[in-house]
Amino acid sequence: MSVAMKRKTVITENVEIAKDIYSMWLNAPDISREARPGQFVSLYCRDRSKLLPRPISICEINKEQGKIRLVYRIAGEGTREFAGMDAAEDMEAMGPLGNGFTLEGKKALLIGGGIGIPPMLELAKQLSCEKQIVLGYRDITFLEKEFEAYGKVYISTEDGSRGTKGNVIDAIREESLDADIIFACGPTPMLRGVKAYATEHKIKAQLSLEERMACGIGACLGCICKTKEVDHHSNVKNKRICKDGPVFYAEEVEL
Amino acid sequence: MSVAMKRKTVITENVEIAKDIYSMWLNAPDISREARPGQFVSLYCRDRSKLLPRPISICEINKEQGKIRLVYRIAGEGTREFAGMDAAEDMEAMGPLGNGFTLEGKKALLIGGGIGIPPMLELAKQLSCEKQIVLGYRDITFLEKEFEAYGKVYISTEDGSRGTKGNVIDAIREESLDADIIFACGPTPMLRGVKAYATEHKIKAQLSLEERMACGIGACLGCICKTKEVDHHSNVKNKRICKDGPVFYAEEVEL
Amino acid sequence: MNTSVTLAGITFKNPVTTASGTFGSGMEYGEYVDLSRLGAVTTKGVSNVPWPGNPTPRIAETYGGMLNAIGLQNPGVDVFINRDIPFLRKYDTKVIVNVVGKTTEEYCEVVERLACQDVDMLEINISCPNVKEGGIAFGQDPRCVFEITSELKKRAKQPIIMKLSPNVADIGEMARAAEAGGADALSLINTLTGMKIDIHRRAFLLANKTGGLSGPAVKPVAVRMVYQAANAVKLPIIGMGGIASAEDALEFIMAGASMVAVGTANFINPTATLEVVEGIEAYMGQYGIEDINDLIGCVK
Amino acid sequence: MNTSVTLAGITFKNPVTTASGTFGSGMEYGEYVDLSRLGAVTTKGVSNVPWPGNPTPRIAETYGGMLNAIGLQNPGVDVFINRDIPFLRKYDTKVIVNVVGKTTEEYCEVVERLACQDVDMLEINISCPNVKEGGIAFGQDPRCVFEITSELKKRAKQPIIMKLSPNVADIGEMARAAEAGGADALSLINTLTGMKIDIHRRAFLLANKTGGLSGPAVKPVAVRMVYQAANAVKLPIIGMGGIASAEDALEFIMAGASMVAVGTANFINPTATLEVVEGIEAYMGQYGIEDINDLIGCVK
Ligand SMILES: Cc1cc2nc3c(=O)[nH]c(=O)nc-3n(C[C@H](O)[C@H](O)[C@H](O)COP(=O)(O)OP(=O)(O)OC[C@H]3O[C@@H](n4cnc5c(N)ncnc54)[C@H](O)[C@@H]3O)c2cc1C
Ligand SMILES: Cc1cc2nc3c(=O)[nH]c(=O)nc-3n(C[C@H](O)[C@H](O)[C@H](O)COP(=O)(O)OP(=O)(O)OC[C@H]3O[C@@H](n4cnc5c(N)ncnc54)[C@H](O)[C@@H]3O)c2cc1C
Ligand SMILES: Cc1cc2nc3c(=O)[nH]c(=O)nc-3n(C[C@H](O)[C@H](O)[C@H](O)COP(=O)(O)O)c2cc1C
Ligand SMILES: Cc1cc2nc3c(=O)[nH]c(=O)nc-3n(C[C@H](O)[C@H](O)[C@H](O)COP(=O)(O)O)c2cc1C
Ligand code: FES
Ligand code: FES
Repeated sequence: MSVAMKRKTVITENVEIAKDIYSMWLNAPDISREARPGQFVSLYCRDRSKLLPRPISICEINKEQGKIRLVYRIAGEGTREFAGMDAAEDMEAMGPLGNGFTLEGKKALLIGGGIGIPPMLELAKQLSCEKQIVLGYRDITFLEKEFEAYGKVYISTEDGSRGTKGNVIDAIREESLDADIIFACGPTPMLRGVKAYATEHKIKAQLSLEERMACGIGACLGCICKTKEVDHHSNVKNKRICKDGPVFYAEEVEL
Repeated sequence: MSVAMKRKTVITENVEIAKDIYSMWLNAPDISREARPGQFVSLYCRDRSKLLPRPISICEINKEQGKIRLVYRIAGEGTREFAGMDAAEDMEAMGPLGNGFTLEGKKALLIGGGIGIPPMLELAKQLSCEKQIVLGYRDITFLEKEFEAYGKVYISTEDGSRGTKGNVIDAIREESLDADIIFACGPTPMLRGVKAYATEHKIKAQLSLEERMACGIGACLGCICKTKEVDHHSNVKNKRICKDGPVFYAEEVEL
Repeated sequence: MNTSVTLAGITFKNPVTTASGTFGSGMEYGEYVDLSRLGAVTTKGVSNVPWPGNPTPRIAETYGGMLNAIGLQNPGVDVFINRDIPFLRKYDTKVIVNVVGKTTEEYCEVVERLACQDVDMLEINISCPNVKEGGIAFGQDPRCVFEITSELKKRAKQPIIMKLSPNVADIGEMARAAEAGGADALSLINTLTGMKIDIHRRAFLLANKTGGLSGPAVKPVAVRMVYQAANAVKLPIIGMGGIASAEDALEFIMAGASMVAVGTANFINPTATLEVVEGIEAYMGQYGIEDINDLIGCVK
Repeated sequence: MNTSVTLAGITFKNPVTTASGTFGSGMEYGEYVDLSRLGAVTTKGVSNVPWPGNPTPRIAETYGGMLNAIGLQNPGVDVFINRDIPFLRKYDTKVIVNVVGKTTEEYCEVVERLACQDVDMLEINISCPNVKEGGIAFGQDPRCVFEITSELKKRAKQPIIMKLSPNVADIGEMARAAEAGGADALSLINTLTGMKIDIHRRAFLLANKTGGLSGPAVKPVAVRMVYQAANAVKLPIIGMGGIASAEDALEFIMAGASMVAVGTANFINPTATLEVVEGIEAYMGQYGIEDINDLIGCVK
């Protein structure tokens, strides 16, 4: 694997697909060549008062065209800057970063919550086994149509406006979904629920975690998660989400 | 006079007219309406790591079209940012600021040195008396053609590649120019020379000064120049270049 | 919705004032902002006699901030009393006068001259890094802070705010010294001492070599110090250092400031003070906060 | 053109190293930069036993800078000796090991363990604001600085660099204390203590409440302190704080630093160290500087 250098990429599309949710395609041949589902890129702001890279998961990879897709929510000033950018503008990006999901299992449950949904799309594309896809939203849904090509899609919304009223676990229980492997990405409370569910049902689960990052490559120790065992690199019970993750087996980590 | 608010203006042209020297036209009706020769505007950088406004003299005013022209040299990061901007992009600007030149005299000597040349252009346009224009450059010349419409143009270059070899005072002495009023803008050593020349020949002189600025409106006391008399505002011998200037009579200030 | 705060018995219509030295005496910015919309105007430092300040360059830009070495140029307390107080009194806002001196006697003189004047509070600047004597020297030694505070307290007719320097190891210690000396309130932070070198000319950018660092760059240090000071003493605190928006101001308030001051941001956005006032109201509306006082020090 | 500098008898091929804690032990950035191009690699702080560090969030972005509260997580000196030193020794660069502890005894233990190891210098971190005991507490009291320096000097086989805290009133006093204690060199600045509040969640952004401010925002403070320290003592100084370019590095060198360290900038630009090395050479070429040593402290 070659090094994930910081590079100039070019935006080929950047559109709002739901309120405050944007879909951006980047022309980034070097990144797309190496990228795997569950990996992420670090995006850099132009406004140099904001120094740190913004980690954004890779949502789709188009190796033929040398492109990657990112789907992101306006969460603060950096993502607001990205949202204001147009096709043909440059975007500085470093990646692909992190380990990505391990493709495995016979019957999979893909669980995405909120802005944890995007990385599930490329995973759904690349995972060849039977797939059930559970998408949890607060209210407004996005990307759900695109998932339908890859498996049966179940939806939960907190306000009950679509699908099951509640969270993804409520949807899974309502539909009594079973699987031999779970892939999940979303807010920590959701991942805690997924971990509990997986443990209860003895299902192997890969969880993609999130943390504030500085270096994005494993050097600063800013983005650790607590692990069950002493970790080889840290010699304490801390793995680096950016380098050793963002994907971990549920039993490895303490949430 | 209305207040020089900070406003969004639109760039209508931004072209390199000599190495590292740019000419920018801004669509800025409110500024152009009020502007007088010798006044300046404060330009704001987009990159928010650079906070302070950049003072740039008004080079031309087109009141009919509601436009102003700025001619600036790439001197650092802020002006480099401006140089990279294109027509139709927004530019935040505050102005017109400062007092400007007082139009007076029967036979005038307009002296511009380096990047002090641009404000002389609008002055040359508005000044109705007889005009002799002396432009001093290091080597590469710019704007000199545009001055020819308004009076006889004399040039000095440090390397002697055009006109008199030496500085503007050398050119004036060489051509034995006389006048009853001098208007000058340029680096402090040049202004010192002009002041000495004016004193020697008992010619009234208006000098446009430069200093590092923060507020640009007279509040921070960052941009003072030493004056001969105790100044009314400061109650010490300090006038504010941004508010009481940038134009001062030679005998008022100590350079 | 109540946005008014009371410090040392003085009630301000809202918790927003100006940082001394960045707003003159309000005259220039009065063209941009209705001064009556501000909780108070805090003036440039004033001394017993006119001060000429430092040579130029006095200003240098830095990453996310700026250095200044104005050197407390001011027209002296007499002109100030005759010109600036009457100007400010035309507005429906409180007036806080920033006081400077080179010796305890000079501070006392200004405070005594102001005792019979129509000003609401005095802010004692013992923390200016740009003057050789006085200023910062007072603000870095707890004994000096205590002594000058008690001397001034004896003479002042208005409540006094001691303005603390961030160039110290333990801001809590300085806050306690001011409290022990009888201060009615604290303000912080003044500027951090900094330096910039022009590598091409191989010379200092400021004629004074060092200057005071201000602006957004210093905000995290300022918020931390306000938090520590608020936890060290019972005095009300005016927080400042890099405030450019209502969000910034609210950080200080939640850290323990009863009021906030907008400084360097005025230079970048002449209506910054007003935007902070309005933004605080908008925040209170958004979260249904009835009383600004409920936010003061709410993060512990 | 000579770019090499000699500090405490150790010669570095150029004056550029990494700021401790921002570069791991060089492994990760080694994929971006040929470590043999650097004057030295300075490692993350290492303690006698493994340290787990602070809870997350450990990172917060600020205007022109960042806060960190890693809490000196490190695998302990044994793993460090077995894994990291051999890794670094594969490169043609000097190795500076940053040492941390909670008590003088812990510092001594690490220094003794490293005495027989193949490392070039030890940098003693008595200035970390993110750990409860030790760290910054040592670095804010001149007596402590003196004592810990002399204790370590007795035990160290390599020259020792005392890393000073900027959270002090008088950096010169700390520099003199370290010199009196026998330090071979100084490094500064460590981070300024800062805080950030999330006004929407009404909570601290960092689990540790406070963190260390670094990055371009702090550069003016760092340059000033390097200048003051260089004028207070005869020791060579490694300057750092916000260096992101050769221009930045040259400011420190002209202020009196014999070496410079690149920290936070690595996170924004993984090849920053190399660009600083090359940019210094370009500057020397442009101005016809034959020897980098002619630039050290040239602005007075
Ligand atoms: C591995 C990973 C993958 C991610 N994938 C996506 C994605 O596909 N789509 C998406 O919309 N978001 C994703 N996020 C979250 C995204 O990184 C943040 O929303 C974004 O950084 C916010 O930046 P901002 O400038 O808008 O917000 P601000 O709050 O202004 O940012 C301030 C600082 O905090 C950091 N920060 C703020 N929120 C987060 C967060 N939730 N996680 C990590 N850092 C944060 C920023 O990076 C920045 O350094 C991902 C996060 C991680 C760690
Ligand atoms: C009244 C006035 C009128 C001016 N008119 C013109 C003009 O018409 N054309 C032109 O090219 N230049 C003009 N200048 C100079 C111009 O302001 C500076 O070249 C410009 O600010 C440099 O900004 P920078 O970001 O490129 O440089 P940097 O060096 O990166 O700027 C850093 C800081 O220093 C300030 N600064 C740097 N050089 C100067 C300077 N010479 N004078 C004042 N501040 C400076 C900047 O404003 C900024 O705050 C004028 C200056 C003044 C005071
Ligand atoms: C140009 C300038 C002049 C200042 N003059 C004074 C002063 O006269 N008295 C004083 O107490 N503080 C003075 N200060 C400090 C400010 O009041 C304030 O404490 C500091 O700048 C931090 O706030 P800010 O980051 O919002 O500017 C001055 C600051 C600046 C930038
Ligand atoms: C994430 C991070 C971790 C750090 N860890 C250490 C450390 O272990 N030991 C130490 O002495 N300094 C540590 N520092 C301080 C840096 O070495 C440096 O002194 C400081 O960040 C200023 O330089 P900069 O602005 O270039 O980053 C750390 C800084 C950061 C940002
Ligand atoms: S962000 Fe630096 S180790 Fe993960
Ligand atoms: S720039 Fe503030 S007074 Fe002139």
